[in-house]
Order: sequence, then structure tokens, then C-alpha cells
Amino acid sequence: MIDLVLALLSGAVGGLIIAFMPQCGSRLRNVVALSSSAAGAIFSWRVAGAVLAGRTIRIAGTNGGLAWSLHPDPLGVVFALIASTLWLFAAVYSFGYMAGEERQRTYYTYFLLALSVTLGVAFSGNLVSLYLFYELLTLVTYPLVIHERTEEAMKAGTKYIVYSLSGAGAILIAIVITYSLTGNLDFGGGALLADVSPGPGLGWALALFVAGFGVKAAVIPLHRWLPQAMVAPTPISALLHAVAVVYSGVYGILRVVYSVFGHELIGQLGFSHILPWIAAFTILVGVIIATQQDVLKRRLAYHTISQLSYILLGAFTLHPWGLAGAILHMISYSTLKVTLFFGAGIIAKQTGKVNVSEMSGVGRQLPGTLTAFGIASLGMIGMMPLNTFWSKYYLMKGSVAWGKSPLALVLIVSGIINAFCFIPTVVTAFTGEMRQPVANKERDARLMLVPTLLLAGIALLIGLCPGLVWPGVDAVINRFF
Amino acid sequence: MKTLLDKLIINYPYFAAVILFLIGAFTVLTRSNLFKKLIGINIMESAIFLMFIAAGNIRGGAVPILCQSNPEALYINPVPSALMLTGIVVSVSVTAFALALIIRLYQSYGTTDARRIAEMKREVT
Amino acid sequence: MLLILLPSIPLLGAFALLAVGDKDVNMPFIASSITLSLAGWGLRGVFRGEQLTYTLPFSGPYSPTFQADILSCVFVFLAAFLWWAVSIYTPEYMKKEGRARSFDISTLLTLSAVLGVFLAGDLFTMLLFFELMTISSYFWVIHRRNEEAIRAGYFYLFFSIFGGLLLALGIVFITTATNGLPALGRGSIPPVEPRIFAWGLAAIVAGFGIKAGMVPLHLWLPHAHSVSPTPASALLSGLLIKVGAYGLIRTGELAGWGLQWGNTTAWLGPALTILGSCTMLLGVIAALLQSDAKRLLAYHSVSQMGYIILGLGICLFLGNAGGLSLIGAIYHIVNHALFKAALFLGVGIIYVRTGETNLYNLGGLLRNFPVTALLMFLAVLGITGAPGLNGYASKTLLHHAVSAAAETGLPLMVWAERLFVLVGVGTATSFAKLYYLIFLGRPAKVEISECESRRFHVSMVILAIVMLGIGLLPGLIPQILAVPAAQALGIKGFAAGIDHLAFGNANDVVSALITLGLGAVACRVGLATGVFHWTPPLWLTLEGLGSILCHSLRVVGRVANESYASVVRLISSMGRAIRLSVSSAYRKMNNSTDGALGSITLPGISADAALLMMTLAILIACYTCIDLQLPNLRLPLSFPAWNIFQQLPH
Amino acid sequence: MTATIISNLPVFVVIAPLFVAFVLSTFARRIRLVESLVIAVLALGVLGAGYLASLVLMQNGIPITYSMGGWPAPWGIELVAGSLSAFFLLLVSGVSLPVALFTVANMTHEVGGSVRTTRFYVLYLLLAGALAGMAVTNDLFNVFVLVEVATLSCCGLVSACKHPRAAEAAFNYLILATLGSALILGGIGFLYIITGHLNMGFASMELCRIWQDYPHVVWIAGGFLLVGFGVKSALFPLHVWLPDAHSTAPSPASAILSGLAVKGYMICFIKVLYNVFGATLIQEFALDRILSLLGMVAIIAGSLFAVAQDELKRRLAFSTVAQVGYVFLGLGQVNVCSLTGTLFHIASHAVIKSGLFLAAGAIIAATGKTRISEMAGIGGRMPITMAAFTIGSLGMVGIPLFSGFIGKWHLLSGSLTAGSTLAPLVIVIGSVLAAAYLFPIIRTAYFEQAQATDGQDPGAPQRIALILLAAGVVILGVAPGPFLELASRAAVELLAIK
Repeated sequence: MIDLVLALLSGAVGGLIIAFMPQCGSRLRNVVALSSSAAGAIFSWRVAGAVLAGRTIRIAGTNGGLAWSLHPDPLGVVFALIASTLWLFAAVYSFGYMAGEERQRTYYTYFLLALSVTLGVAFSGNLVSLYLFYELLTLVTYPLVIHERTEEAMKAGTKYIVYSLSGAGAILIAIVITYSLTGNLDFGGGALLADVSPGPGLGWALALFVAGFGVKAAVIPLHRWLPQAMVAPTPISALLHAVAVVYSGVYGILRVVYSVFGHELIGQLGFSHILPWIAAFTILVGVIIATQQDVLKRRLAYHTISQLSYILLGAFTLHPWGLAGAILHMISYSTLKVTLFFGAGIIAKQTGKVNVSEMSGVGRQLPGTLTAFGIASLGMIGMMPLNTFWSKYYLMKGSVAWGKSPLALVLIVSGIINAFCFIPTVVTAFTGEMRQPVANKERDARLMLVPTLLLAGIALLIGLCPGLVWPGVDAVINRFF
Repeated sequence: MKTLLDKLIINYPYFAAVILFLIGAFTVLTRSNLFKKLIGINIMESAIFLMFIAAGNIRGGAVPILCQSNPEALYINPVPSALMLTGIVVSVSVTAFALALIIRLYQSYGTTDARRIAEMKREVT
Repeated sequence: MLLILLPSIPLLGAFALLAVGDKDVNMPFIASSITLSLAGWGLRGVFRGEQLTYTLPFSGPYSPTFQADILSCVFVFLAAFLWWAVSIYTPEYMKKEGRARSFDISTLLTLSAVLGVFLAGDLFTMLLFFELMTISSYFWVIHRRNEEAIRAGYFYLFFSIFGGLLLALGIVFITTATNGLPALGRGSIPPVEPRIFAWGLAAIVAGFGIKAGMVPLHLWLPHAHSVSPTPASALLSGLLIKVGAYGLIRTGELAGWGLQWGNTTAWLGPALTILGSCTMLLGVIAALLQSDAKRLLAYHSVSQMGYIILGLGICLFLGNAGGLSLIGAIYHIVNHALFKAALFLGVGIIYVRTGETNLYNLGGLLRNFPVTALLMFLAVLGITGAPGLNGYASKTLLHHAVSAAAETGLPLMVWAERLFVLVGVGTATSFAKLYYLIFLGRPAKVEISECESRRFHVSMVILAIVMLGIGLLPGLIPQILAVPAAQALGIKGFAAGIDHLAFGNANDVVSALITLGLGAVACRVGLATGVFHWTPPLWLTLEGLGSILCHSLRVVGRVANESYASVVRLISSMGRAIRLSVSSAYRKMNNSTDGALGSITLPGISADAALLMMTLAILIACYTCIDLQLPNLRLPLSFPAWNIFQQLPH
Repeated sequence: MTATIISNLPVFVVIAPLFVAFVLSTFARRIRLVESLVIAVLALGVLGAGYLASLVLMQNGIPITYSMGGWPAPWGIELVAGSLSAFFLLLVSGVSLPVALFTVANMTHEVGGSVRTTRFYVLYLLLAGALAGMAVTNDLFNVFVLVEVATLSCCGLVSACKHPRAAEAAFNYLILATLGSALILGGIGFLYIITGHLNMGFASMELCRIWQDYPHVVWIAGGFLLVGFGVKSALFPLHVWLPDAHSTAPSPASAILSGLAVKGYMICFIKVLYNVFGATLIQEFALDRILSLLGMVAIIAGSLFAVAQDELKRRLAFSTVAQVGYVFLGLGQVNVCSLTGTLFHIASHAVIKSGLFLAAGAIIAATGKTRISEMAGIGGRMPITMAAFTIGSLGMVGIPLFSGFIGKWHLLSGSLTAGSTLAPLVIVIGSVLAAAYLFPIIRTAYFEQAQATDGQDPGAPQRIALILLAAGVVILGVAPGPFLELASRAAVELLAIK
């Protein structure tokens, strides 16, 4: 119980300390940021340990006829673990990346607040709390998106907030529909709507939920904010726009499918049979668009769009294996994508190069970075020694077992396009001619490089021994099936 | 047709009220002079007063002073009249306030014609 | 434990090499020697019929398993031996190419990966090492770092990645269909869902087929093999593509040798036969047309892989009766590894000394390279199937098997038999051409650098001795390796057949000689008429098709992107138009001065009052019309035309 | 003693501010005394209202009745303090106190001269008294009188500044408001003609008995009342007076006008609608559908207009137009949940909007800038003001944890219960549009590069006022408990009347 509260508060407290600390030095600020994200991670791990061991942790209350509740279940703690662990890495990376930047105080304040809110999303035990933290996440991350304060950044921020709030509006309607059907919004028991007979109201609710959370999950017609939000500093792009924020959308959809509707009911709604194809469409189109982008971060952004739909695909298969794939992909993809973003950030900082076409030869200047980048690229394809293989494997298995083998083919095709997307970059980075002189050689990149390499290592380790993360996956499956 | 005519004749105060109301409304709508607008408002309010008082009237009724000798006598309803006294007070205060405002506008713009005030404002901006 | 130790020795070697820096250590030699001896010592039990297995105690969905049966042993020995032989050659050769250390590291990693593939006890582990092999051998291909190498590298990498993905897909299908873990070396698991199982087999065949250079998935092979440094080419052609063959054999095992489950797997034999025949034929035709020595050899690898795949196909087709064919295939794998490595090494020597691999720029080098010429001659005889050398034995076995299949009367098999003979002639022709153009013929005007090194010849001599030994004792390998391997794989009931087989059969010898003769004649004719210079139009060559494919992929990408961009533009312009019109509308309402909505001015009050009155009038009208039905404000809850929101009918 | 206090409480909360208002002008020169008197009487009002509310909550639905002059119900004027009254009294006193606090030591500058300031306070207290009266009255004609008192004091407040624009706006407002009053009076007249009662309870009973005999008259009465109260409470097509009036008034006046005055008319309308007509007649005469249609139009149109404004106070004024739409939308969905939501929305909007106007006033007073585009970087220079503004905005958009969300939640779920699907959509679109017109202000204030360096947070009373209102937004959002309880009881009581 106390762990849960501490996990939730650690980020917020750190953020507020930084916000109200009078003109502190960067060293002190870094210490606060590191310790509060470390605290968030540690307490999340403790919560996770307790939850996976089968204990119930629940804090709940009612507020004006609306119950709120914090009640982490396996799915929630998996998300919380991913987020809080990666936050730690991103914090360390930020120390290197943000050194010498303007507006660091604002940056770290919101960076840490976002940790709390993300954990809130993960731990929320009913739809109202989920909605609350989902909305707050938008607001807290907005200042991070517009951190550069350029016109482009402001535009991106506006787009981000408009998309997110519209999505949240759709979710609100859907929540109210759910509430009017059942009068209960708690995730604690079985699926909320399990006893409701299928009808048009349910179809609307599902459509609104998916559309609402789909905004943050960047499902294709609703994805436009994501590539533009990449004007944010790299740690933010890495953490928020590849993991925390977009995962809150994905997590929401997983919740909706398994906790609100339940896989049995949702299978009876005709609409649910269209959903995996939307995900498949997003997977393919996203990655194809990604291959055509020249700006590396934009490429990564479109690639994110594609990869997020892997998770959704797994969720929509309504099969234990598909769900296992989705959870595994949440874990694996986040490590790899953060690695990729970190790599892109280091390249941009150290050489000033942001375009793929300029990157020939940077591998010789930054071998460690590009090695990590290369490993992550291979992972994105779904090659064996990396953790994404397992997620892909279970995703495919889920779709085959569900009787939709073409979806497995979609994953294969997407894998090969992924190869086209990143491999040439890495190869030319190592083998190509260096076209321009190096911009910024003196900067000490160790603070950035160490988390990057560590993450790549973790990805490899999980790939070799998926048993490391399997208890979490297993618990999630047992929770819902 | 006969019944309509009957109704008209019997309910003539109401129709007078409607006509007055329309006259007032027409004045408010079409006159740009602020005083005339104010007068229009007053006419409209008078129409409402008339309607109320007419509603309280009972044909052949006596003045509503309680008379011990003839308890069964028909009185007109005194309540609407009393209410309208309040209404008239309200109306007067509104008129006074509006006049004060008109004076202030006249001091600022030198005219009481709404259209000219608008033109002057447009010239300033 | 030993099973993990074997792959990790080269791995440790690679790390050691990374650690020691630029010292001059022939680490591949050391590592492969250790591996070879360790394997010889440790795997001897396998030949007594044991099967070694070892499972790493990992929890979760994947605990890596290793196993060694006789088939694995054959391949492990072959790999270790070949690496050992080639590593003697490498240091001298790499003096010309440079960057020896990185080459050695990738060599060691590849050895580790290859051993891992052969010793893998389940499909996941196999895939793991398979992918590792792809990555490590990729560095061979791009070793020269020039544009051609990079291009070939892309070809190689993308094809291999695709292969890996197909394997993954196949594993998914098979595990789903059988509801079991995909173990290797333990026979087959009956499928629960035959259709999915069949799809899985197809995916796996395609996946391994890519590595094995199976037509039409061989496009990467000639490029990759010809641009990499010669020792790497030797190992690529000699062993790496055999990994594909190994995988195909294991696939056959998984499929229960084709006959157990009716239609589910019965298609596999004929399909592989067709693919094998095509591979043979196209490989040899392409080889005939090459002018580059290494490329010719690379195409020949394709062609020879065709033999092996054909053998496997026939085995699957005939089932237990086709054991001969499987033995032939395994035998041919061994032989081809030996002579193809030798051939590449020979060409490498020529390249090191002359800097030239184009056949038409060479000639008459017999005087300058007598030893090399002799050794190359042996290797050429081997590959063309001359009696007395190793190729003859395996080809004869395969020929017998094909003939046996042709006796079933199936047109496919009859044609396969005819093709087999034809390809034999083609092989002879192309090697006659190779040998003639390099060592015989007109002396060429090439500069020959001095640095005759013994070490070049040592490895070739080792290979030649083994070839000769096998050639002279053709029954040895089948008896100690191939037959037990096949039996362990579950093929029974052919031991009698092998005993009867006399490799010195006059018929076979004569036909082999006739083939050689025809080949020589054809070569003469070809050289005279210039047929070998014919370059087929681009669309006809598979490379051309490949580049067209590549190009069209790129076009698809671009078109997709453009259409995406245009959709986005369209939507955003629509959005902007709507926004503009709305905003202009409400700006108009907002800013107009003379009594419109929004902002009122003093004269505007008239209009406002009018509006008010109108509203009142309308409302009163509404009320007065007694049964006024307001338009129903409810949205329809269900879509009229498509009822996706409704419950499904069933 | 206690019994006396209790029975006189309804009239006390009305009379006290009115009385002080009359007394006030005698101290015109001693502005400090005037201010402290105002604060004192309003604080007393808060206490009284709080006590009344707790009594009502404890009494479980039995209202406290007070008959004026000792005349019992059908003849005399009756004051009834039920749940609705307690709710609105609490709101009036709770909002008018911080707003008055904001004016302390601040108004002389804006209004000019201490005499004028005293007059401002007189009007302010008159308005507060009238609003309190609206909360407790149970008599139709009394409603009209109080509406007129409120209207006149509103117009006075609007014209408090010396600026000619203020006089113009006030005149416009006066004309339209009087027109509205005339209509309201007409509507009351029609009701009186057919029922013969002015007491709402009796009128309702009578109306219930005879409405089928005079359907046309009932319709006309309803129409008159709808349009009349529509004008007063700025329902969309009739809102034309509001933006000018609310943006030219002094900021505290704007706060009280947007926050409370408009709400007073709505409460009256709710009383007339539900206490006299009753739920059955509302549905019978399709008033519900008309109301929700008008509400939806108002939400969308008001929000769109608000987005287009660059002047801060005008934007907030148009936002009021939009928020009024929610109330009418909620009134149109005749069920408990919606009515609860409506009432709660009234409360939350009162708190939020007065906070926003006060913050805007503080900014304008400190920097002299009225346009949003000129306010770049103001957040760093006036942290408390902008923090209050931000909290208010979040509440208005309907972020959970802030008061707006709870009202919207009930509105949404009520309209879904009523079976409407368009209404939830409009509510949500309204929220998004609210974000569209409020968040840019916050963005400009916090995240744009500042050119100017002037401006700082206002003095202590102003800060306290802002903090109180912001805290109110949060408290209503986090722990709405008794307030929501009162609202839902009021809703139940309103629907219980046949």
C-alpha cells in the first residue's frame, strides 16, 4: 500500500522540488531527478513484486458519486515497470543530453511529473481514475513537447493537445455509456460488461473507446500528432512518444478489450473483427511511410506508429497467445525503441546530423552508439537473439491460432520492410564516406552512451532468456483468460 | 365568426394590451433616438400592466373594500392592481436609470441618436 | 555440456581476439583445431548410437536445448574440418585484402554460429544461431567495403533476414499446428491442424531454401560469394549454404519423411524435386555464361545445391524406399564442401598472384602455377564426377536414386532423371571451360607477383588428400556416417540396398566418363562459337528479375508515401477550407457593426430586438401549432447499411 | 432562541445585505469602513447560508418556511429554504465573499472616487441580496421583483466605470433586460390569470388541474417565460447584450455578473419551470426538447465565438454564453442525474468564471493589456494570478479533479439516460472547444517569449480571493460531497413535484 503511494508520489515530489527550488545548480537538480526517478522505479518494482506474488493492493474511495481507485493488477504493473525503469534510463540520458540547454528546470519538472502521471495510468483501478490520469498525462507532457519554443514546436504542441483532448472526449462518452449500462467502472473483478447482452450501445462504446485511446496509440487515421511531436528533445521523444504517452493509449485499449468488455463479449461484436485489420493496416502503412522519411526522428516516429499497432494487433486477437505477444511487445519494443531514439539523439548532438542521408560515416565516429542502434534495428525486424522475436512469435502464434493467418504474414512483411527501414542507415553509417567534418567532438557522451548500450544489452538478454519477463506475461494472461 | 367577434368584444382590454405591446416593440425596434427607445419600453410595460389589471377586473364588481354589511358583494380582485403598483415602481426606476445613462452618453458623445454614436465610434476606431 | 562448449570455443576465441588487439595470432586455426579435436573426442559416443542432449535451465517459454545425433555430428565435423583447413590458408591471403582481424573475428563467430545450428536441439535455438550466422557472415561479404561489396551485402542480408522471418513464421505455424515445442532430432510430431502444418513446412522450406541458394531464392548467392574474400567464399560455398541443406533435412524429419500424414506432407517431395531440378539447371546454365571465375564457382554452388535438394526431394517422395537418395544427398554435401572449398582456394591463389579473376584475362598459367594447377585439376575432377574421386561416388548414389524414382513412371521424376544427366554434362562443360581458360589456352598478359607460399598449398593439399581418400574408398563415408545418420533420422529399410551398391560398377563408370567427354566437347564448341559470351536480356536473368523486384519495391514505397502524402494534403486542405469558411462566417457574425449577432452597438439594438421578437414569434408559433413534432434529435443508434456495430448473426 | 434563528434565517440572509446596502451610503467617505462592512455582512451571509444548508441537509427534505408579515401561504409571500435554495444560497455567499475580497483597496482606482466606490458596493450588496432572495422565494411575483432588482443593480455595476463604452453597454443591457422583464411579467401574468395563485406551490397544483382547459395560455406563458429568462440568462440567440456588458464592467463586477447574476435568473427559471409547470408539463409541451436544442446550439456557438476573440474579457464573456448552454441542455433532459449535473455545473461555473474574471482583472490592472496576444510570459511575472487562471481553465475544460468534470459527468450520464446521443457529443465537443479557447491563453502566458517585463501579482486581499476561488474549484472537484448531495436532493425534489 505504502509502496504504491510512494511510487506514485516520487515523481511528483521530485518535480515539485525542482520547480520550487530557488535557482539550484544543475548538479543538485540532477541528483533530485535521478533519485526521484530511481525511487519511482524501486517502488514500482516493489509493487510489482507484491502484485505478481498475488497480493492485492488497493486504495479506493468515492468522490461525488464517482468512485476512484488505485488497484494495480498484472497488466498495470507490467506497464508501470516498463515506464519507471525506462524513466531511470531516460533521466540519466537527459543529464547528458540536456547539459547546457535552456529551460532545464521546466524540463525536469514536467519530466518527473509525467512519471507520476504515467504510473497513475498504470495503477488506476477503474475507468474514472484511468481517464483522470490519461487527461493529466496530456497536460503534463504538453510543456515537454513545446520545449524548444519554436514555431514548429508550438504548432506541434497545439496539434498534440487538440488530438489528445478530442480523444479523451470520446473516451469520456464511452465511459459514461459503460457506466449507464453497468453502474460499475471497477477493473477489479471480471470484465465489466460481461453480463450485458451485445447491442448497438456496446458497439458505440467500443468504437469510441478505441477511437479515443487510439489517438494516443497513434492508430493510423489518428496518428498525425505523433510525427510532429518529435520536435521535442530526444529523451522526451524516446520516453514519451515511443513509450509512456503512446503506451497509455495502448494500455487503455488493452484495458478496454480485456477489462471492460472481456474477450468473450468483444468477440461477439462485429466491430471487433475489423479492429485487427485496422491494426494491420497501420502496421504496414506506418512502416512504409517510415522508409520514405529522411529525418531520422520522423522515421522513428512513423516506425513507432507501426510498432504500436503490433501491440494492438495482439490485443485484438482475443487469444492468450496474442495477448502474450502484445505484453511481450510492450516490453521489448520499448527497450529497443528507446535505444534507437537515444542513438539518434547522440548522433544529433555529437555531429549535428539529423537526416538519414547525411549519416554516412558517423559509425566510425560513434561506434558504440551505432552498434546499439544496429542491434536495435535488428531487433525491430524481429531477429532471434533479440527480445522482439518473442513478441512477434507470440503475436503470430496468436493470430494463427485465432484463425487469421494473413495477419501473421503482415507481421512478416512488416519485418522485412523494417529491415529496409533501418539496416541501410546502419550500414552506411559504418561503411560510407564521411562527407562533412564533425561538428562537436569534445562533448562528453558517456552519460548518453551508457544508458543506450545498457538498454541494447537488456534487449539481448531478454531475447536470450525470455523467462526473465515471462512471469509478468503469464500473470497478465492468467488474469484475463 | 360570431364567437371570435364575441371574444374580441368581451376581451377588449387584452387586445388593447397586445396592440400597445406591439406599438412599444415597434418603437424600440425602429427608432434610433435613445429617448424614443425608452418610451417604447415604457409603452410595452404599460401594455403588461393593462393586461394584469384587466385580468383582475370583474365586470360589475365593487371596489374591494371589505364591507361588513354586504359580505356577499362582488369585488374586483385587488391583487393585480397591488402588484402593478410594484410594477410601476420598477418601471419608473428603470426609466430613471436609463435616463441617467442617456445623460452620460450625451455628455460623452454629444448626441442621443444611437446611429450617430455608432458612426462616431467607428470613426474613432 | 560439451554441446554448449563446442560453439562457445570459437566465440571465446573471437572475444580473445578482440581483447588481444593487433597481435599476430591465427586464432581461427587454434579455435578450429580445439573444436575439431574436442568434437572428435566428445562426440564419439554418438556413433555408438547415443543421442546427446543438453538443456539450459532457463525458465519461461524458452530454454535453449542442444542435441547431437549422427547427422549433427557429420555436419559438425565437416564444419570444424573445413574451418581448420581454410584457416591455414587465410593469414597469407588476408595480407592482400587487409583488415585481417575483423575478418578473423567474423570467421570465428560464424564458426560458432554454424556449430550452434548443427547442435541445436530445438527450432528456436537453431533459429538463434542461424540469425547469428547471418550477421557474422555478413561481415565477410562486405569485407572489401567497396560499392559492389556493399550491394552484395544488402542482397545477402535482406535475403537472409527474409529467410529468418520465414523460418520464424514456419515455427509459428508448426508449433501452433502440433501444439508442441519444436524439438529437433527427435522425430516428428503428428500435427493437429494439418493445413497450418503444411503452411508451416512451406515457410520453413522457403526459409532454409534462401540460405541453401534454392532457385528462385538464390539471388543473393552469386554476388555474396564472389565479392567476399576467397577463404570466406570457400566457407560460404563449402559450408554456409549447407546449413540450408541441413535445415531442409531436418524439415524432412519434421514432416515425417513425407508419407505419414497423407496430403499434409505428400506435396513436399515433388515440390523439392522440382525446386532441386530447377536449381540444378539454372545454376549450371548461369555458370556456363560467367566470365568471372569466382562467380562461376558461386553459380556452381547453386547448381550443386540443386543436387542435394533433388536428393532430398526424392527421398521425401519415395519415403523409406528413398533412403539411398538421402544418403546420396548427405554424401554430396560432404563432397561438395571439400571440392568447392578447394576450387575457391585455388582461384584465390591465382587472384592473389595476378590480381585477376576474369577468366578471359587469364590463360596459360600452368607454367607459373604447376602445383596449384594439379590440385585444381583434382578438384575439377571431383566436382565433375570423374571416377576415382569423391564427387563420383555421391553423384552415382544420387543418380541411382533418381533412376529409381523415374521407374515409378511419374513424368516429373522421368524429367528429373534426364535433367540430372544434362546437368552433369553442363558441369563438366563449365569446369572444362574454367580450367582451360585459366591454366591452358593462350598465355595471358598478366603480371604475376612473386610470393609463392607453401601455406597456400597446404590447405589445398589437405583437402585434396581427403577427396582422393574418399574417392578411393567410396563406401567408407556412407557406412560410417551417412547410413547411420539416415537411420537415426528415421529412414529404415534400405541398408540392404547400400550393401549391394558397388561404386566400381562398369555402367556407372562408363556413363561418368561419357559425361566428362561430352562436357569437354561442349566446352570446345562453346568456346569456338562464343556461346559463353551470350548475355541474356536483363529480364531473363534472375539478377535482372531481382533488381526489377528491388526497383518495384522502391516504387511501391514511393507510391505509398506519395499517396499517403496526398491523402494527408487532401484532408488537411479540406480541414482548412472548412475552418476558413466557418471562421469567416463567425467573424462576419462577430464583427459586423450594424446589428448582427455577436457584437452589438447602439443602432444594432434594433436588430437585436428584432431577433428577440422573431424568436418569440417563432416559439409562440411552435406552441400554437398544437401537434408540432420537433425533428427527432436522436442519432440512429445503428448504422442502417452495414451492421458492424450489431451482433454478429451467429 | 435557536428556533427563532432557524425560522428567521431565510429572510435574514436576504434582508441583511439589503439593509447594509442602504446603510452603506451614509459612510460614503470612509471607504475602509465601507469595505469592512461589506466583507462582514457577506461573511455573515456565508455563515448563515452554511448553517441553513446544514439544517436542510439534516432535515432530510423538509424545507424551512417563512411567511412574510405572518400571512400564510396562499395570501402572503412565502420564503422557502429547501435543498435548491440552500444550494444556491451557499453558492451566492461563497462566491460573492471572495469577489468582494478582491475589491478591497482596489476599486477606487478602477471606479474613481470613494463615493462612486461606495455606490458600487451598494449595488453589489443589492445584487447579492436579490440573488439570495431568488434562492429562497416561493412567490411568482416576488421572482419578478427580485429579477428587476438584480437587473438594475447589474446595469449599475456595468456602468460603474466612467468609460462611455460602459454606459453604452449598460444601456443596451438595460433595454434588453427590461424587454425580458416585460416578457417575464407577461408570462407570470398569464399563469396568474389561469391559476389565480402567485404562490408557486398553489399555482402548480392549480395548473396541474386545469392545464388541459387552457393549453394555449399555458403555451404562451411558457414561451414568454422562456424568452424572458433566456434574455436575462443570455441563452444563445438572446445573448447579444452579454459580451459587451461583461467585458466593459469592472472586473469584480464582471466576475459577479458572469458568475452569479446569470445563475440567479437560471435558478428562477428552474423554479418556475419545475416548481410551477412540473416535469409532466415540460414534457407535454415539448419544452424539454426545445431547451436541449437551444442549449446545444448555445454550447457550440458560444464556444466558437469565444475562440475568435482576442480580448481576454470578451473571450471569457462568450465562454459564459457557452456554459449557459450546458445548463439549458441539462434542464432539457428531465431526469435526476441531469438536473444534478445542471445544478452542479451552475455552481462550478460560478466559482470558475468568477475566478477567471478576477484573474483577468488582475492581469489587466497590472499590465494594462486587454488582449491575449499581448500577454506573453505573464505567467512568470504573475504566478499566483496565472495559477488561479490555469486551475479555473482546467476546471472549465472538465479535467477530472477539477469541479467542471463532475457536473459534466452527471450531465453526460443524465443525457445518456434520457436516450439522447447528440447531447453527449455536444457536451464533449464543448469541452474540447473550451480547451481551444482557454488553453491558448495559458500557453501564451507561460510558454511564449515575453517582450514586456511589467506586471506583478496583486495585493494580499486579491491574492487571497484568487486562491480561495481556485481552491474552491479544486475542492468542488476533489470532494464535492455536501454540495453534490444538496444538488442531487434538489434535483429529486424538483422532479417530485407533479
